[in-house]
Amino acid sequence: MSIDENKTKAASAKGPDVCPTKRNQLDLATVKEQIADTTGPEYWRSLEELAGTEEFQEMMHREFPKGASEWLDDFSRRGFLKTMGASLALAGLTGCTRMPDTEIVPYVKQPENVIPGRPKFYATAFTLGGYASPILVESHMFRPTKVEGNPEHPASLGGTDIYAQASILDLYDPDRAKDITYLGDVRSWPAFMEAVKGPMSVETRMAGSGVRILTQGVTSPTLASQIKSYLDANPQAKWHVWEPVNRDNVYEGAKLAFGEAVETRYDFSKADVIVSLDADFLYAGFPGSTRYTRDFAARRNPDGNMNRLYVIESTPSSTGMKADHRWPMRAGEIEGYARTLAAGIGTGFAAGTAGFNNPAGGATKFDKTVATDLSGHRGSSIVIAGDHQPPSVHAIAHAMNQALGNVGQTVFYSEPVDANPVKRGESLNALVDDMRSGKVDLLLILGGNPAYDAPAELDFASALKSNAVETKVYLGTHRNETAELCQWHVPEAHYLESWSDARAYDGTATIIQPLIEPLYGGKTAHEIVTILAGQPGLTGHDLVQQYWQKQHTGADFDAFWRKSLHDGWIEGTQHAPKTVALKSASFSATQSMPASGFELNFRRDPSIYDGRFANNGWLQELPKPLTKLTWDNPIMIGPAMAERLKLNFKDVAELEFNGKKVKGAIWIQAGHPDNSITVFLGYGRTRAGRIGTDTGFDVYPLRTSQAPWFGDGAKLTAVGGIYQLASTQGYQTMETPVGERPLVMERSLEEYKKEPNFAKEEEPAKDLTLYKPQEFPYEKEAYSWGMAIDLNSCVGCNNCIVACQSENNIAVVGKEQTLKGRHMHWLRVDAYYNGPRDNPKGFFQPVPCMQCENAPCELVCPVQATIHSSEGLNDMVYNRCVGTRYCSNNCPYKVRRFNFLLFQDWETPQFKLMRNPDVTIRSRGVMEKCTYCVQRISEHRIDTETASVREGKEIRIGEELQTACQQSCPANAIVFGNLNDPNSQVNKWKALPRNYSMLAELNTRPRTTYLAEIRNPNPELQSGLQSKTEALVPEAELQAERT
Amino acid sequence: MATQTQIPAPDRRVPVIAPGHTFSTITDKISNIVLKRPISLGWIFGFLIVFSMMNVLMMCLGYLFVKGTGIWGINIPIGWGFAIVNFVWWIGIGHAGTLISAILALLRQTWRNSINRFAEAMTLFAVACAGIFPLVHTGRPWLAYWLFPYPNTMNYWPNFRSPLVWDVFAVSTYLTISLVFWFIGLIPDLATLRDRAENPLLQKIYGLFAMGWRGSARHWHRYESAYLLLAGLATPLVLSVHTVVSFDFAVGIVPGWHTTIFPPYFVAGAIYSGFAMVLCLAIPIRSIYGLKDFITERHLETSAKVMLATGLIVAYGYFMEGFMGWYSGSQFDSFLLWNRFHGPYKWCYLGLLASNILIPQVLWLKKFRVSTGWLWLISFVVLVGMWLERFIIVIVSLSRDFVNSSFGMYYPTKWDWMTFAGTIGMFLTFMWLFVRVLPMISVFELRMLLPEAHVHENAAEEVKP
Amino acid sequence: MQIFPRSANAIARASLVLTVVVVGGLLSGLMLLERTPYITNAGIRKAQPVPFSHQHHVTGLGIDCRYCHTSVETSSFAGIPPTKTCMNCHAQIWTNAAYLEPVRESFRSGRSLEWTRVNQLPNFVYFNHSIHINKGVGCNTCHGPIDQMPLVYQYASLQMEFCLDCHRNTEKYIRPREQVFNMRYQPPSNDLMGVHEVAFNGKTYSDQESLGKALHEQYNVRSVKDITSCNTCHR
Amino acid sequence: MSMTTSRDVTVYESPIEGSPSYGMMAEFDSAEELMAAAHKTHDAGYQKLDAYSPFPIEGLAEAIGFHKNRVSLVVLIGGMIGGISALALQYWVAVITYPTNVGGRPYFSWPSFIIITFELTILFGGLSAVIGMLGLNGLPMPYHPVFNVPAFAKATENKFFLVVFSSDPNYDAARTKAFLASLSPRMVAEVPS
Repeated sequence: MSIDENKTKAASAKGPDVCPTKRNQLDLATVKEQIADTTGPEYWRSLEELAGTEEFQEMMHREFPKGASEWLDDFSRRGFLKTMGASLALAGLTGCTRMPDTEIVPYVKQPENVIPGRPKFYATAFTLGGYASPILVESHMFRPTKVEGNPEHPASLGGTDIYAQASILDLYDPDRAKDITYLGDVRSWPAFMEAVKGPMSVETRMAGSGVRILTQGVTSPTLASQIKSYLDANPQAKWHVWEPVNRDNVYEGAKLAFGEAVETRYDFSKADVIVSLDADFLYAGFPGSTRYTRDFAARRNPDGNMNRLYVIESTPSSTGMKADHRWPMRAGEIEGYARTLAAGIGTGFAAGTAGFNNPAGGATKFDKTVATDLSGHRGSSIVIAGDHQPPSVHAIAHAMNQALGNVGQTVFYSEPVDANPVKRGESLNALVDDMRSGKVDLLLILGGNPAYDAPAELDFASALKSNAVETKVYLGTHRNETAELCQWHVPEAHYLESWSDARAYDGTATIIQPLIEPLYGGKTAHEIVTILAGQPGLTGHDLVQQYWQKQHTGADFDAFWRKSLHDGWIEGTQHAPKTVALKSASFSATQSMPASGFELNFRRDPSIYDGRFANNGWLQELPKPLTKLTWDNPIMIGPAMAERLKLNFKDVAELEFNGKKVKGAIWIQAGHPDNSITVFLGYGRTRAGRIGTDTGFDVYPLRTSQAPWFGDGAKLTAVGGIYQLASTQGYQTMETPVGERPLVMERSLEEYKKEPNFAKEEEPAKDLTLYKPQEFPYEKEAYSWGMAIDLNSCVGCNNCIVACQSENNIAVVGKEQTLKGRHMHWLRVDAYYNGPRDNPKGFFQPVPCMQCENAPCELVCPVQATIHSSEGLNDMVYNRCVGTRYCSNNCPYKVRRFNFLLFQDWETPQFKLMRNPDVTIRSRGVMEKCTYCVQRISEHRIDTETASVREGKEIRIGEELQTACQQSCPANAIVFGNLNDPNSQVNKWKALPRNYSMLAELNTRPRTTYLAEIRNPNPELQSGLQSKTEALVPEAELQAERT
Repeated sequence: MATQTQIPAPDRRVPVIAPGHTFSTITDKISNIVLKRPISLGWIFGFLIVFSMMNVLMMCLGYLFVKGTGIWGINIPIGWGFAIVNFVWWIGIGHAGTLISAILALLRQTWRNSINRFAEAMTLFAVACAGIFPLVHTGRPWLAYWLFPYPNTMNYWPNFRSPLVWDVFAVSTYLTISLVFWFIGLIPDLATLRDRAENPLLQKIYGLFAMGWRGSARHWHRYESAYLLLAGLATPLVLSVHTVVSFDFAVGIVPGWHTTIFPPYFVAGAIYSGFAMVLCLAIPIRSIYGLKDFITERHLETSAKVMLATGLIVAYGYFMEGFMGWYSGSQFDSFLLWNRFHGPYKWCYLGLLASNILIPQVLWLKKFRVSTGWLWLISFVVLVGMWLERFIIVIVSLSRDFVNSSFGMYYPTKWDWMTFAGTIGMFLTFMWLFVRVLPMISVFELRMLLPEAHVHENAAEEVKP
Repeated sequence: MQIFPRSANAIARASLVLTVVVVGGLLSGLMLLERTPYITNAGIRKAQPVPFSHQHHVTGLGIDCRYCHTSVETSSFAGIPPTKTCMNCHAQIWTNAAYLEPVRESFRSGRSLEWTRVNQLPNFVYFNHSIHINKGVGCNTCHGPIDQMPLVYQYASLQMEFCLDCHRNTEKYIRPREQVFNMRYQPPSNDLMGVHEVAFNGKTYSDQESLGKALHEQYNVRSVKDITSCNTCHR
Repeated sequence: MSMTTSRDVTVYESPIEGSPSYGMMAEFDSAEELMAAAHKTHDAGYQKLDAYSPFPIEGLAEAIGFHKNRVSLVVLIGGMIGGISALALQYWVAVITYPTNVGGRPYFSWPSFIIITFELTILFGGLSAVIGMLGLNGLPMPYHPVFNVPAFAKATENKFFLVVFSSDPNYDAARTKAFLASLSPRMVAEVPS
């Protein structure tokens, strides 16, 4: 595999702009030499052999301290002499740095249809909470390097979510468990099978009464059927399911409404009016969010039939920021509102008992108008309830959708996608009871991390630690909190290493195929269960194929199998909509109305979900959509409340709930409901790995099955002191004391209709220059590249950031450096708030390099390291850069990023495998920035040029060329293309009246322009939002001075 | 005959140097400092201090090369920190010398004869300190030679549109010219030292650098025209250097940088700080080495007046910035103004106004101009103020530019401070050595200040029989 | 008093001149060094596990480049033949030549031959074989008389100026695509040595000038300022 | 050597009999006297003579018949070379050898090129002034016959000297010595070469 020239580029490290490889130490280059000569599976066997060797162990377990930033200060690791050596070696004239000889290692027998140096794509699926995100994975010579959405698949249509994008980093995570261990000692796979065979045989005699299987949410038909068949054989055995971020409320709500658990699925493309009751359906983690975002965004076109979104929410979310009308409301009050609303549209409901506090002045006014709006759009509206709202709210939502005749139009019901839709809380509860009462002899924990994230009152960890359970087997990718408490830990294979299958939110099944042999010989749940079923030796591939063989009715299974693999989904597996009848019309209120104290909300973390991604540097450093915080979870409260409690940003406060206490840092979030606190799950891990351990604070101790999502009676007290929170955004309002800056242009729909080109700023005339205006005839070129970003579609999902990071080998710098303002994201999504601080309007603005035609950065670079290409790209030549940072100073958009220290990890071999071989890896002291993914442009150009020469006719690059951000965008908010092609999408967009360039008055003439944001507020309710009474707290100032 | 020999010095005001001096007394007094005066404990002690400070600098640079510029407080948006602030500050200080020796020479300001020598020395050392920063502030200093146009295998060249390249040429030119200017001035005095030194080694050393100067009339003739031409060339040069430095900012589009007033007010500021530094050095030196006869109160007072004048120009500069902020109507500029008075760095700006504009106004009063204590204090305050000015221009402007989301803050690290202190150490180290090994006042130019140095036109006839 | 001897004058002046000479010499020395094989590796043969002779295989046996370098027309990377390719023939001929033992060993054991890379570019340069081949840049334009090389060495300096020289005057170098793999190809010439014509598209050309133009037309080679833009080679 | 207290001239014998003499040196106390003496000597028809003083004296060079010096010409040429080559280099780089699109600025962005042109003009001009001056003065010349006269050490402090070179057609050791002595110098000495 190492004959790929390009890859050696990425992997090896030499030449002026790179850091030296350790010659003395075994690095990947050497590993390759030793293993490259074998092909396919053999290759990896030899890796395992190699893994035995001492220096390989040393390399794999090379100590590097927690927290990316600290790597950089660790002298022992990036040794003084070595770095000096670098400087010296590079100190000569460039030409004078001699290149050491390197090897080229060809195959012995070249595998079929492999062209060295050309990537291939394979379809597979990433799962979160069981739900599959269908994806295509780019593979460079058998190394998966990039995740893309699967354009064919109804659940993706080319879009992805941040978790899928970042999962590639998990595959190469050097902290992954590498050996099967028994009480910490390394064991072999056969040894493990031996060890469990004993207890198994006993159990099978007792019909498996002592066997418990604990899984996460499972949608894999194969795995489900495996487990089920085992349970059929051993009726006494039990299958428990636990997901900390679960959809119990959804299924319970459905039961409440229809008497059976059904999956609810929405079609936002047909919805004119949408009412979200605390549902963040536009952000990753909400099943179907990718598809929902696509459909929702498509309906935000102000020139078409634009939809209207009402959001009533207890925690500011990106969905709320996109709303036309948004009301912050304590979670507990939302049911009351829902009832009133339901009453309003005549579902025979009694209006909400206790009056919820109502920002828009007068309950009557605002819920009546919403009700009228809904009733006005029968069959073309959606009422959607959030996962963390109690079942009754879901039931009410169902009732409303029924009453509005949306069912079958915009709302569909179907079989649960989850293979075992038991109530997670209860299921785990039952298991813990059994464990304590000694009923459990063999516990198989297949994935998940219950020891960390189980409800506090169950105290799962202690139950697991106690010897009540004889044999505890944990299958997991990391040696985490749970693994520590089980005797057996079997490394779990990453999904990119395994055969399996999974269902998307609509039930469509995808076959998960491996792109690489397990790096550390990981095993899948399938393989573990085969041992139970007494059929060891069956590979995941066999199992999956056998299962679908059974399902497949038609002839020619091979064709079916190959097609399914190729397409990434299996024909006709989508769950058919089923009709369900509403049982009753009134549901007892579950939540009592707010009592004393504050309301406490638990939310999944926008970046690291329930904590499972804690060791993923990309996600840790991904600015959370609203706060732009990285590496930490705050205690989030509203401005008014902060004022009353005299709390300020970064103040350390103690949070008390159910008698348990935790300490955390305060973040004041504009638009957060009053008397309410939000905390985020997933932080404070104790055994996450070198990245994730000891970041933020753990709130699981406060979380019980009684109040999994919110509860009353929380206390918040300042304990003094400050804890630094690393936010990547300086200033979260466009307001300045001397007026608002025209960064994001926004109008209401009717204002837009009156004055469509309101956003245009007049650019200075072209000949307004000291020079004889010299035109660079871009229009005469075959291509001139440009980009347009539709602020109306953008939902701030952060996908583009992670996609860009993955595509362009962007480094993770760690909290310390982020605090200093040195994060490296080439593309950032700015979040601005405008208007009253208690309920402001929110704006998202993705900012890549503007590729200005009159680029201020180029003018000042002393060495011409950044200059214009003939096609209007603002090229950045890393190997020419001497690092004066002048360009960044002179960039009005501040999109340039600088390697202040050696941010790239040059030594961890896994990362060398992961990197995109087509993009130079930047060394210390080099400026970098967005280049419109010029590597993709080049490759497409070379292919088309070659083709045109061969076929003797001109072939041009078309819309198939997409930048990484554009490709991953679920909202289709980014369009990139050829400005010289009159039919290109980007030209169409730039022709729109609401197209404008940021800071046009500076005459930089950006190639990246924006489509202004248009809101569609209900004319009856204008007052609620349009008022710009009191400006926001300039957050940056507060943060700035508080260090 | 006696009557005609009473030819008054061309300058009819108070004589520049105290009366009662002859060629030999002047020569003795100054050359003895170098040749005869024993090295005092104080000198050694002071030297140890400043020398160790200089080594701090070396340490900082070593660590910088190993780790990268990340050891400083810089970030995005504030890509330039102390390095550039110090660079501009030192370059500014480096203006007094050449100004005094060149411009005042052209203006026939004979009083400059007693201070030009060490003012020039100071210039050299200041520029040397300044020169360090443009090199080491780069991310990859070992490639900084790419800023020079040399025949390279890449067929690729510097960007002559970039102010940084202009800097390279301007600063290196300034350094070279100042150096030769200073050296030319030294030649006759080196000859004096050569002829007065007893130690044969010293004789050889001084003799080597004196290049065999023997005071021939022909030589003096060429010497003077060369000196005059150099002065003529150095005058536009000294004005251009800080103009070019100001282009680093004026060419940029950052609010607070992008302004046409920078060149004049940078130059004025440079002279301002330059004279402040001259006074800070002259006042102690003249008392320590008993040179009050040569560096008289008149020198101090005149320098004080120059400071006052340039200070007012600088004040005008600040005022115009403010005015344009308001008058331009550009909201970015008016926010800049607001930010300076109310932003997180407001104390720097207020401090700047105080120390550069308010306090120096006392120089209107003679009392302060002639009291060495006060004068030294004020000069020091001005030096601080001018450093703050560069801090405001470089850092505060960058911290709040166009896009609100990218506002940032700059917190200097210990390395920032140590590097700054280190350059001061280096500067003083050079100064320390200079006063011991070279005549810190131009001897032959002082001789010319004596009445008997001026030959009566018709002297020839006088002695005819 | 006289401090220096008479000779001092001569010495003084000489030393000044010398300083200038030495400094100048050093600088220009560096410039030259940059261009020597010591730095560029041009013309340096590197030890290989098997003394493979292109001369023998190409000139002697007339094997086409693409027989071994299979992906040269389709990929950035020309491709290094797997041992299998060698064995295609060497299973029959020279089956017990000692110096071929490594090849047979490799085939038996499945362990790759490890060749030493000869033409090596810095890792920030993205060279793509396919586009050059398809636009009519001959193998030996960069690789030199490879068909004459018993042991392969790097022909050109492969420094930026070398690449630029061609990217700035492509018409001086390109040839008809069917001639790309022709190691004996002579560009058209018309001089004292006589007329040498090259046929292309039914026309014959006797000077590279006009041939180059015609090829430019045909292969629509991008303009100089296009292919001297940085991102052509650097990303 | 014998010194006298009074102002009457001390006359030294040439140190070594018959050794080739470089010239005859007279020492004076003041610039005035030197100036006068210089005038007289020149009027007396001596062409090859030189005067030495611890500081430049206005008109002294003219007095010994030295009028024009070419330093300024050298500077002019140097400056022009500097300026032209600077502009040429920038033009060649920006327009001819590798024209690049830098922020949409024209290839020949002459306003930007002024600065370096100016700087190099100054640099070359300044350097040629120094080199020109030293070169024309024939410096460095650590060894020079005049240094052989011990009293000449004062030439860089407070004494003034006049030397008539032996290369002068009218030079005659005895007569010249007498003539110089007539100018009431502090002393007259023969300068051994």
